[in-house]
Amino acid sequence: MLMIAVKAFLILLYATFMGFMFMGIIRIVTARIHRRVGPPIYQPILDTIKLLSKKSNITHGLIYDFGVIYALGATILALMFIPLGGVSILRAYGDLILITFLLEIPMLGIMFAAMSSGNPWAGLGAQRALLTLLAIQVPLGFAIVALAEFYGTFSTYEIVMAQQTVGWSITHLPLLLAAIAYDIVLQAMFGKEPFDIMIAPGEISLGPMVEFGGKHMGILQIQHAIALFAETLFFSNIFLGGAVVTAFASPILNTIASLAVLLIKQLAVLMIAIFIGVIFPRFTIDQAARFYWKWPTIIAAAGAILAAL
Amino acid sequence: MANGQEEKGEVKEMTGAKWEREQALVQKILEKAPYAEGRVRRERRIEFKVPADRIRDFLMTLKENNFELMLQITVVDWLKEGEYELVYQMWSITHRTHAMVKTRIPRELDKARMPTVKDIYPVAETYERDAHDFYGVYFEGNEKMEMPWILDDAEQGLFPHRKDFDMLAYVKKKYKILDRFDENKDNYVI
Amino acid sequence: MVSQSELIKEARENGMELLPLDKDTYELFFGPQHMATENFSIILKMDGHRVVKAIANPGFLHRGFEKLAELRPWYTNIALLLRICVPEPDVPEAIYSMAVDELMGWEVPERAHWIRTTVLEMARVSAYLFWIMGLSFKLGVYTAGQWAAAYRERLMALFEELTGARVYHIYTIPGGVRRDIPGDKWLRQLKDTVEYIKSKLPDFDHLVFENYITFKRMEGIGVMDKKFALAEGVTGPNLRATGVPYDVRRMDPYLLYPELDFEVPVLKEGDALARALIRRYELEQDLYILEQLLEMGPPSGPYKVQDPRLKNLPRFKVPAGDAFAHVESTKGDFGAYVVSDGGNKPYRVQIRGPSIAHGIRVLEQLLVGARIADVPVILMSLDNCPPDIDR
Amino acid sequence: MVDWRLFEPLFEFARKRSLWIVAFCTGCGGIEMPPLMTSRYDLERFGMMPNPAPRMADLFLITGYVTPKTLKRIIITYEMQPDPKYVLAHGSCPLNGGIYWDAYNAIKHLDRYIPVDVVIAGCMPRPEAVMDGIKKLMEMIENGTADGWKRYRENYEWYKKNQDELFGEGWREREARRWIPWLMDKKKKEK
Amino acid sequence: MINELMIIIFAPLLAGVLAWLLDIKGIREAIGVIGAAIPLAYLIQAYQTLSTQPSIQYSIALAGFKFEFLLYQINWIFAMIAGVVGFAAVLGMVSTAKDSYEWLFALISLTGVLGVFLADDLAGFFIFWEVMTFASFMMVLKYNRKASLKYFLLSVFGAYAMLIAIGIIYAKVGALDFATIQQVLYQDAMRGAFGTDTLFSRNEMILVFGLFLIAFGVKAGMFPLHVWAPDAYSETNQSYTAMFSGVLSKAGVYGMLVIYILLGTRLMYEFGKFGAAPKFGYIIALLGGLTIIVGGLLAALQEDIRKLFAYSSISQIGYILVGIGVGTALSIEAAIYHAVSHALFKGLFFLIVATIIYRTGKTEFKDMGGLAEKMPITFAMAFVAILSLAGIPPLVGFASKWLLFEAVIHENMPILGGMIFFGSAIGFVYLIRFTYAVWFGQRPTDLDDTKDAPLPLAIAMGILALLNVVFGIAPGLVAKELNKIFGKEVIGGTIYELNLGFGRYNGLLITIWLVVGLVIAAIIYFLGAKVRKVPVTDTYQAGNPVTMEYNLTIRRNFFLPLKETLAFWLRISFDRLYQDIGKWIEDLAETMRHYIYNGSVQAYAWYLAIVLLILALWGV
Repeated sequence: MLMIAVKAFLILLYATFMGFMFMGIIRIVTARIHRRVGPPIYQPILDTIKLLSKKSNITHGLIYDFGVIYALGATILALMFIPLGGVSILRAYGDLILITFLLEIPMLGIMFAAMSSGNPWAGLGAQRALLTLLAIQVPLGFAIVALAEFYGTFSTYEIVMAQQTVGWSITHLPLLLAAIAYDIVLQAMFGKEPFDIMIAPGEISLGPMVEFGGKHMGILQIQHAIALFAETLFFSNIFLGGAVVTAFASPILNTIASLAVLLIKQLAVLMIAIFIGVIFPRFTIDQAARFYWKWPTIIAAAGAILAAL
Repeated sequence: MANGQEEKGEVKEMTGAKWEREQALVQKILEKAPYAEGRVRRERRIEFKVPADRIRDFLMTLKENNFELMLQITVVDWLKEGEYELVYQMWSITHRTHAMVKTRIPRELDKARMPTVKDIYPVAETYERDAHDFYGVYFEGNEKMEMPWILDDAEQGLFPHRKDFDMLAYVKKKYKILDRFDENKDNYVI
Repeated sequence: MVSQSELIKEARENGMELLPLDKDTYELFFGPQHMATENFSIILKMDGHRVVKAIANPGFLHRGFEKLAELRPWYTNIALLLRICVPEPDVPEAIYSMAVDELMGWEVPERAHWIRTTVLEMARVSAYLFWIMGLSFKLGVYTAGQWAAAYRERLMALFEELTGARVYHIYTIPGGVRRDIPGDKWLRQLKDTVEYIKSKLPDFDHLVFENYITFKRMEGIGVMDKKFALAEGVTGPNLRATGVPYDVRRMDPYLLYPELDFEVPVLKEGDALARALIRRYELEQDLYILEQLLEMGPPSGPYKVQDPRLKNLPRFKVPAGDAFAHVESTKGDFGAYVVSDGGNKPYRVQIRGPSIAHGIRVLEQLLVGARIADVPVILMSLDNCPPDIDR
Repeated sequence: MVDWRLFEPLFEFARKRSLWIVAFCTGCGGIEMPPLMTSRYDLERFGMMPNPAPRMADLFLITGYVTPKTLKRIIITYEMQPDPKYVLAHGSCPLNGGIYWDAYNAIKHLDRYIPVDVVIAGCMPRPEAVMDGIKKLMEMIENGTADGWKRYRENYEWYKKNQDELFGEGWREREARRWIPWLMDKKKKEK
Repeated sequence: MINELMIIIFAPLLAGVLAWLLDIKGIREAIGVIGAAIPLAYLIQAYQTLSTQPSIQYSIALAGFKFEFLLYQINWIFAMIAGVVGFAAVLGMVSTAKDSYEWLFALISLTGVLGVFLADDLAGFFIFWEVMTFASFMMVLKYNRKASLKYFLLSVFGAYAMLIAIGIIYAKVGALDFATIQQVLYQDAMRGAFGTDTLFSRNEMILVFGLFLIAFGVKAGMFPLHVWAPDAYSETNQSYTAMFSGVLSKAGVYGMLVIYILLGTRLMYEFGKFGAAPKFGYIIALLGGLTIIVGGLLAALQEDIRKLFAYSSISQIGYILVGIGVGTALSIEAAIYHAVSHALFKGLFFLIVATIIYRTGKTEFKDMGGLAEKMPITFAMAFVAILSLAGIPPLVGFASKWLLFEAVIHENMPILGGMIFFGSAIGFVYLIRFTYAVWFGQRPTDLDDTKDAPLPLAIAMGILALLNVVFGIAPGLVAKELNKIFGKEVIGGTIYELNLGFGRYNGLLITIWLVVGLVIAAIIYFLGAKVRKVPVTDTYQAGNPVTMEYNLTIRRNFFLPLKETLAFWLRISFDRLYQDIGKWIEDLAETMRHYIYNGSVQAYAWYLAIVLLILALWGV
């Protein structure tokens, strides 16, 4: 029991820290592409500390507070189910469907909180966020179906283990297609262009986020960091082979090595997202929906059908 | 050139035959609008003087004569004469000519009324709102006349661009600052 | 803690009736505290994500320039009026100076002509780069915007060397310019900069103007036709995008433009994309004009008129009369109407910013039926400049 | 609940290195914001970034003269920001009216209506000057003298009085209702 | 002879008639509630009996017919759904019912649906089916004539179809009781497998299957036949709709199961398999998938709170059909699980809708907003229901949806998998629309005096909400009962855990970790500075001051972008399909009437009686 608690705490700490680093990396890499110096890598941590240390906060009612808490709680929950090298605690229950759902739930919490403020911009943001969710769900669903059908199991951990023998998922054609579709979906999950429709600062002033300030925003920053970590981790696990290192004698060394391997894969996923993000303008919401229901869906459905055969 | 009809149009001879194209244009317009006075200012600049009540007819004439754009309605407050001069700045892409259409109306607020020309040049609606906000010229027929424009609540109805609006006194009263006015000078110090 | 019900109770006690306007639609205040409309506000009546009705609410930048100009001597007004158009402050300077030149009957020296033309073209390039920045920020391709702002800095540095200021140059004055070109080094630097920006244009094409998503976002948005545009007093690139080849530089030539070779791009679609592409093409033309000017080289001679009346500037008087001058700015036809009663201050200065036509009625009509995502795009494609309207 | 005084230096450091700016470029100084944010001056090095939402912003950059119409929005936006918040007035105009000292529609002393922490003189101040001002503000945050938000809370009555004197009492409602007749034109005609 | 089955079925009817006759305020409510409580009590009691013996039987001879009733595991579950949700709905009606007329027909329809579930022969099945249809039709008729007409037409159409199918079966088999039919058809399939002549030809089999599909599809609201549902569900007493949508639509689902039980083997033999699913089942599943998408998308575009949930109901039934259609033991269990959870959360939703309409008198989204402050209890219930429908662990909606996902995707059916994934997202979408428009945002001033739910409704909602949570945290409770249907452990695990071998879900574990996550988040939250409540006018409006006169909430056309994206498809489905099918069905019903008069005499007599009764009451 205590062991599990310590482990969970360490995972949480690691995920939060790395998530913040990812956020920092996103900002630095983007800045470098913009030919700027960019902020220090620990900037998101400073932002979060600042937000949490605000001396006055506002609320619009109970749901406004609860939605934010719920978003972070659900993200932590999702994180616990994703295999992290050899150390995950709930990986036995790390069901593909469950994790897919759990990764979407925080959004619902944020939407609840945002909408309870009664702000029209937040309403517009919620509208956009939900339609984005609806748009990405089709290719995402097909990608997940392809995975489950290819491996015949829903357990993320078993998929990771299977990849150790049959090779990374993306080396198989059906799953390569699924991975491409999933990567396009990730772009929207990260909220990067061309699918940052939900926040669109130039159009709807951050949309759902517009009413959050102080500690609410601080919590959402933490949530964003963990979600970033969890989403990249999930992708690395199911498509990029995860990491199971058994080369060393010491289990601690193995763990560290597998974390390092995972980190490299996660960074690769992140970099692709950044590079796509900096060179594209933003879609409008109906265009995004049409886009997602066309090419990524066809790719992912082809993958799923190939996997089913 | 139809020189025979000069007694009606009364084209002022500024320079000889230097700006023939403009001369011809003024002539042509004045034929249709005998109530107006017109002259050529210089190359590509012509000017008309029109009585206030005929302004709609005249602008219609101008529009028929390919003056496509209305650039601005300028109000000049001639305090001594007790008149507002309204200058309709027109531009013709076809003739490549700028035309000023000047008209005069009394500057008393209750008498400073003009018919709107927004049905001839829709953009005039904006210019008329502008003129109303700053000078108090009321354009009859423009339903957006009372709509808030640039000025804030406090200045609305004060018509601050009129020459008799005492800006210094107003600023002193409104912003309650005296430090720059302590020198007790009437004139501005630059 | 003030809850909604308490507010309502309070309102009822004060005899106010609180009923929302029309429950089918909702009101959205677009600006001024918004990234897309700085210092400008549009009140939108929305249905879902479509605009049902738009009311432009200008006036956040109103300082009463026209009133202030009546209270300041002729030359001091230069320092005031250039603040009307912030992205290209040389335009108000130039039109005011040209109008005063006309009133004075001055023949401005050749060298001053050259310098004024160069400065105006530099201002045009920098304004277009600023516009590219704005457009790409609104479209979400931040990279192009950042780069455009960076290239604009090169022009800012040149302006600084020429005039001593980055933004408000106070350089073009009646009768010429305020001071001479710093030297050949500056010309070389300008040449380098023009070449550099020219070499970077393909980057913008790839990121913005040839981008599939940009086309999707801007095609068929905010369409106006020729008749509408002319009736609404639309000028500049916005008018040229509807198929009317009206460019003040060609139609009413001033300064050195009659001697220069440049194209007036015209498209006939009249949508946001056409307006954007026209601007993109004009940027190229402006760079080409700058190249020609540099090839020509500044003519020798004085850089401003030699007139004994200029000795005592506060007492400087302009003969009675009125004059209208206008130039082609990146936004459109920018005009000044100056009236003098023979005193040492202008009797009336009216500045005609092109945005007063674009930003109020045209915007209100183009926005009807647009999606909320199109609002910034339409705003940006019209290149609406709020200080023009507010003055 | 918990005594956070021990962590106060950390918080001050975070506050100073993570100033989010309200995206409200009042006046002409807005033209210098893009250069400040882009590669030549790059304020993001210091963790500053523009933010459209006032609720999560710390720094209010008053970039230039303020008209009464804008000042109303500034006050509303400023009051929306959570404490601690800082105001940096940029240019001579908010300081004393600057070139518009006699204009009927420009605020002369901004600090009568909202507290200003740092003022940068000049018209318009160069980006370097703005950066200097920001550095000054950072120093002030570190040694606790950037206390405009505290002053606003403590002297709220005074500020409120000045605002009401300028705009007249109940200006918020008046300003809000100003547009209602023009938004409900259909119903107005029926009546 | 009085048997408990008899009591279960006829207690509501008796109570309804009594309540109608007495018509005294207070007493009729009490009688009604007791009438709905008795079947529930007996059903709970029957659980004990069923654990010792496989089934409870009862038969009655009436007018030359022998009606068989049988209670065993599978229809016990369905009857329990009817009992619980029916009871909750009747409790809700205590507050919302206007007169004794409603009590009569609501309770008659409860009798009807219980009879359908418990009937063990096709005659009884059909009669109770008609009783149920008739009673629910009367409930709709009272509120909206047009909606009821549409419902009536489609129901009659379905009833004809069923009657013909029953006729064909009776003609061939010579018996109407389930056991005989099942046996004969099984033997027929065997005969076919050995190559001898079969009793039913292939075409007859297609006909019978098609007719049953239409009959049950109409009731369930399957995709092309769903058009009656939105109007009928929305144009009646909303407490009753909790039962209408939660239970009566399950009769259609149960009918689909009856197809499996009676014709399953024979059909499987005739048409073979598609992947793991029988081909005939795959048709059901595909139609179910389409139902999910069409229902969900249309739900998101509704402007009326009742319509939204009506379409949502259709969409959720689609899930159940998919599960039934796939036809493996696991998927059928998943489908029944989803039927349970759908009844629970949709019943809850309609009670919430009933509360909202009861308290505000408004039905359109544009008239509502900001009610969460005024109706906290109802909002809490709505919160549970929303999380449950959206499929958020650890609530029952997720458990059943998860089972369905796993069951379908495990059988390598990518298209169906994609459809149900889309369905879960569209669930989020329309729920957020409901949440935003009703609970959050700016409250119109005329709703300022709204009170919270009345006690009976609150109790009814409380029961359903509690079950939502309990069955979510302990999904094994339901799974255990479901396993009894097949007599083997299809879904493994404990009462907290579902273990399929290729996927695991533990409700308790998720609850615990969610609580851990929430606690961590709450600690961070409470370490921060105190919060101050601000009114809705003090929000980001781009710096502008606003008053309550402005509309700050997107009240109408919230999902306009979606509508525009789907404009092409909506044109097809709304304008042409809706009206043409309506017209077509009208014409067809006309032709069918001439055609069916040649049918079996007894069935015709029964049918005539019902039609006469309907017409008589219609005239009233």
